Amino acid sequence: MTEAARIHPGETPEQHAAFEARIQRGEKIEPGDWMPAEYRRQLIRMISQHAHSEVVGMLPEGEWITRAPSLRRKLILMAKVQDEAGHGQYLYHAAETLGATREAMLDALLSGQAKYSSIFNYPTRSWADVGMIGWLVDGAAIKNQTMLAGCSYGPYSRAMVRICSEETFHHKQGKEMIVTYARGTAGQRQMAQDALNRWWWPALMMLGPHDADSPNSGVLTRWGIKLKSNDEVRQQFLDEHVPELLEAGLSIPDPLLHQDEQGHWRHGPIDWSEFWAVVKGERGLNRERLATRQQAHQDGAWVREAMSAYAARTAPTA
Amino acid sequence: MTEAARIHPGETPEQHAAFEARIQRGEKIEPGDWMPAEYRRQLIRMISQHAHSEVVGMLPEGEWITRAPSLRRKLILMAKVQDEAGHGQYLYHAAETLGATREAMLDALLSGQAKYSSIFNYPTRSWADVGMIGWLVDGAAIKNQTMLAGCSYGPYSRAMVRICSEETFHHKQGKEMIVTYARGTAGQRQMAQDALNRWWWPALMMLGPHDADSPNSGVLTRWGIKLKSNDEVRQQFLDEHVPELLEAGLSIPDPLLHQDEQGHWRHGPIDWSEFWAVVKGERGLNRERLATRQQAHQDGAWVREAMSAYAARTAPTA
Amino acid sequence: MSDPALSVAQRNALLLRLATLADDELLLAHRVGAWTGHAPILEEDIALANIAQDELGHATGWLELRRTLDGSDPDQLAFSRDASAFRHSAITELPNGDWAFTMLRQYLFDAWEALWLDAASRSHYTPLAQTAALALREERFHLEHTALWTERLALGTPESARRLSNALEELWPYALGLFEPLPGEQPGIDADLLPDVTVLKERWLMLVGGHLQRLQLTPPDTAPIPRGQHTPHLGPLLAEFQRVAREHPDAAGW
Amino acid sequence: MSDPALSVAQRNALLLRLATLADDELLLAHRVGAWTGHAPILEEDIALANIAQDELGHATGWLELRRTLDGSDPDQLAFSRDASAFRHSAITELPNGDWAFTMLRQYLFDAWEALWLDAASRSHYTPLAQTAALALREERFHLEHTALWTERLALGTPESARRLSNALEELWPYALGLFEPLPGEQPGIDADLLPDVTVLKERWLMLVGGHLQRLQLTPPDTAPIPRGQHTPHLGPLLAEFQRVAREHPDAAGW
Repeated sequence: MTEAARIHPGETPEQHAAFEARIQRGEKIEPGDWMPAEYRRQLIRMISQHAHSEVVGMLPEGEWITRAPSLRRKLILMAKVQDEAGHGQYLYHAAETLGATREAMLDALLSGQAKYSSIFNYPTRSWADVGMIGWLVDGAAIKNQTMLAGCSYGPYSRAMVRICSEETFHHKQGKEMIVTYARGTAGQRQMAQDALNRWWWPALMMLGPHDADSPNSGVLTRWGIKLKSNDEVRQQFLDEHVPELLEAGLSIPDPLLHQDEQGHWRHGPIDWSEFWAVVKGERGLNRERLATRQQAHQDGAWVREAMSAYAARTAPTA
Repeated sequence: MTEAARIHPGETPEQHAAFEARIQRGEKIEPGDWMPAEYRRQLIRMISQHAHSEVVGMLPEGEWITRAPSLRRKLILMAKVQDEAGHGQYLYHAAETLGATREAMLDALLSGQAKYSSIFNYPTRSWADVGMIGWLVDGAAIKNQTMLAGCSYGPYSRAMVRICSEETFHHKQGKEMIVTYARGTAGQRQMAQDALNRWWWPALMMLGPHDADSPNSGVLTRWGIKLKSNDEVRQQFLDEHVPELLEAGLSIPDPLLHQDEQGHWRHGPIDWSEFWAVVKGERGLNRERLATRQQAHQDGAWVREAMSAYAARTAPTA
Repeated sequence: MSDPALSVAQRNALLLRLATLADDELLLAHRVGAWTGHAPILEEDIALANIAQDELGHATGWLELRRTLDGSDPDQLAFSRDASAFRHSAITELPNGDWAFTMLRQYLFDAWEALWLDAASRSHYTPLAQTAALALREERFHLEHTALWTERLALGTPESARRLSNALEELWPYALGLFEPLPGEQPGIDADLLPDVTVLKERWLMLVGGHLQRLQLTPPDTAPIPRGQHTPHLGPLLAEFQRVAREHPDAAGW
Repeated sequence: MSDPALSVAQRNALLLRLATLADDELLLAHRVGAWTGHAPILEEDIALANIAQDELGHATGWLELRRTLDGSDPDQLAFSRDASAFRHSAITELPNGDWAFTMLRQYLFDAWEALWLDAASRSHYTPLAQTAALALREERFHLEHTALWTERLALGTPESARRLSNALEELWPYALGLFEPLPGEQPGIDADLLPDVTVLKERWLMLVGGHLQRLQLTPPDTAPIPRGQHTPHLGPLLAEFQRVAREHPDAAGW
């Protein structure tokens, strides 16, 4: 899969070779440096998609801010959703270092052109979903982000380091919630188990298609953007989370789940048709999530206009 | 004193007349609007001087952050000095709307070209000085700033509204401190009285020379920048503060202080030679204050360089 | 600096006022928190989440203080009381409305709260004075933020000015209601444990009035809507607020 | 959700840990507060004043909690204790040094504190859990701010990288010392009232180690400087800190 990278008009194989040599040496690529147009394009795609995921990711959990069942949980959830907004900000900034503009990226999101992680198209049906998202979805995201923290593009790598350190809190808080509920009343236990039943497979799928079905991986690996394959990251996720879930006394909804001879946890076959249906918006809340963001954007139009008008009044003139 | 405003080359009397008519009608002048070059110059001078006063004004009280005698006072003092930094920021922004740059303004301060309020060249000798500054110096400043909140230049006027509302807290806190100490132990009372003895005359003088000796007032009044004369503002200050100080049981160090037939408090003769000596830096801590700011600026040079170098790495390229 | 021994009337006065403070902040935090993910710009999602957390933190502070006085459990009070036991002002239960409404409500409330905290930071009841001094810092950041927003909207476009002016029309009588004296609070005021709200009202009118005047906004000439008078929005609000907790009445903890 | 009845050993464990927390934050707030007016840019005068106020607020929170356990007066503890009665780690008494030293100390301390608070927000002693959850929010903002500054300095100029690396050399053994177990704390840990600092140390090494590695900084291989071991800076620090209060031993209040 180490296919040669596409050489754009105006670029030379020598430039590409020098660029790839830098990456081989473990150097970080910084905004002012020469880089292939395709490298730039792929990064903008990935980073903006990642930013959009944070922004849309505020919605499923955000719904529960008004329903959190204790003062401490309410505070923690507000802080978590706020962090997601902050992560979106970091990531938009990182994409801006490649020449993308926030406005164009937002337009692409709202018009449905740009993607975001389809995990956020699943509904949150109970309060325990908030904990399960923290434990499984943030747990999976951390595995992925830890990998990306080593990526070749400096600003993305650094954004990942910062985001990872915050996600670690979310992950611990989510786990702690579920562990508490799994030991709690019958109603709390049931809520936790039900959340696991619904989030288990989506969490596995969010780490992306099997390596054999992953179209962009070759060149992304060669350029040091993607340092591990989807299946490798998924394996790490499984090996960490399966024992912890079992220890919490929950059952994982996969009858074929087992440990292999090396001690790695192996999952049963994944129903990828569901994954693709959600990605394409044929299932899940894609339409609703976008509508919510569009509504917020539209409701805020007069506010942004007022901001600009006010700024124009107080801006320095030459 | 309503001398005609200076008409610069390239400006016409008609422009001036239209401009002054706007001010007569009570309109605010906004950054994009036409304005006489002299109006712009005077405002930049005043606003930057005001900003510098906030920045230098952090020093005399800031020295006491490390010595505040209770947790609550330490917190309040930190917040107050922080507010002064914030006011400096607002005001630099307001001056920037007129085309001044922060860098040039700071250079002018550090090189001694620009002025700041000479009240901050008096030393703070005891903890009670912090309270006395809050009560008298902020009290005098509020009178001046309330007047400036009505001034014709929009961004300055609005900055003043915001600053005044914060200063009101400082003023109350300062008064409350002194009133407490005036009722406290013999040592506290003595400290409060001593602070009043040292700050009374400087506070009266900080509102500026008598109207007869005030060179810029004519045109500033005509342009709606200065809505009251120094003596009018000083009278307001006296009428509010004298009764409160007396009620607190303190004696005001002016044997000729008395109430006139209309009930206004009249002070004895002011020793303006001291005022001008402090303004010119012949007395007081002008040299030390500037040296402190210069030192901070110089110590921070490598930090600002590191910031720029880092920003350059992560800035978008075209 | 030690706490004076409290008389029964003084202790009751403190409990009364703490109840109104905690409930106001709880409900306001709840309302403001609902903006997260829906604000006009991402920066304001962050800012509002921050304000909501601060207000919730203040509510927790008042409830913890109450715990030291009467042993009550903060979560119990927040999540298991019926509507009739809440002591907030209706201004905090009103739905968020548009951005102008949200910002103006927050501004009017922040100004009231900052002045109350400023006065309370001099309370002779030291635990209250400490809690107030800490909360005051945050409140003044809110006030700065919301004062700037009301300014932006007032001086922005005709649309934003119109919306702000409508919000003022609606909010003003509720805001005035914050200053209605609490029956039973007087013994706390007399002992310098609690601020006198009638004195605060004058300061508030000067602070808020000056700001509004500068922005060419005129409050309507209406009577205050006192605490205790509620709107039809309270029921649904509490149903949402307490929903999960009430579904699990046997839960020992969350 | 109600507080468990505390045994004598548990109560003592809480008091011990509260003393270290409060003293660390008091002294750090004192040091950081001294930057106000002297920072490299005006924005940082504001940011540092903010951090200092937060840390002082946390100190006050711990002291208030202590008051509920043993009736002690927070101001009395802060302003009238002798050096030998302070329980902070020496990392907080060191002078500010240059900007790199200040920012790195703050970063290392913030990471420790955030992890401690995160764990403590799950304490079975509810008043501690509430106070910790509230402080955690602010601490994470500090951590973000100081992580960014260490990044800026590490990746800025050779000069800034050199200064940061020197600071790391000096600070590391003190930072490790924050994790030395407190004799007497175990009963609190066993009862899930207090976090186990040895567990926190692993998380801290991962969090801080990852950040430093990314910035190509290597901590020195040195032994921890335990709490209780002080530097010659403590005497002058307390002389300044307590100067006004000690000049007026008869003052009833400030």
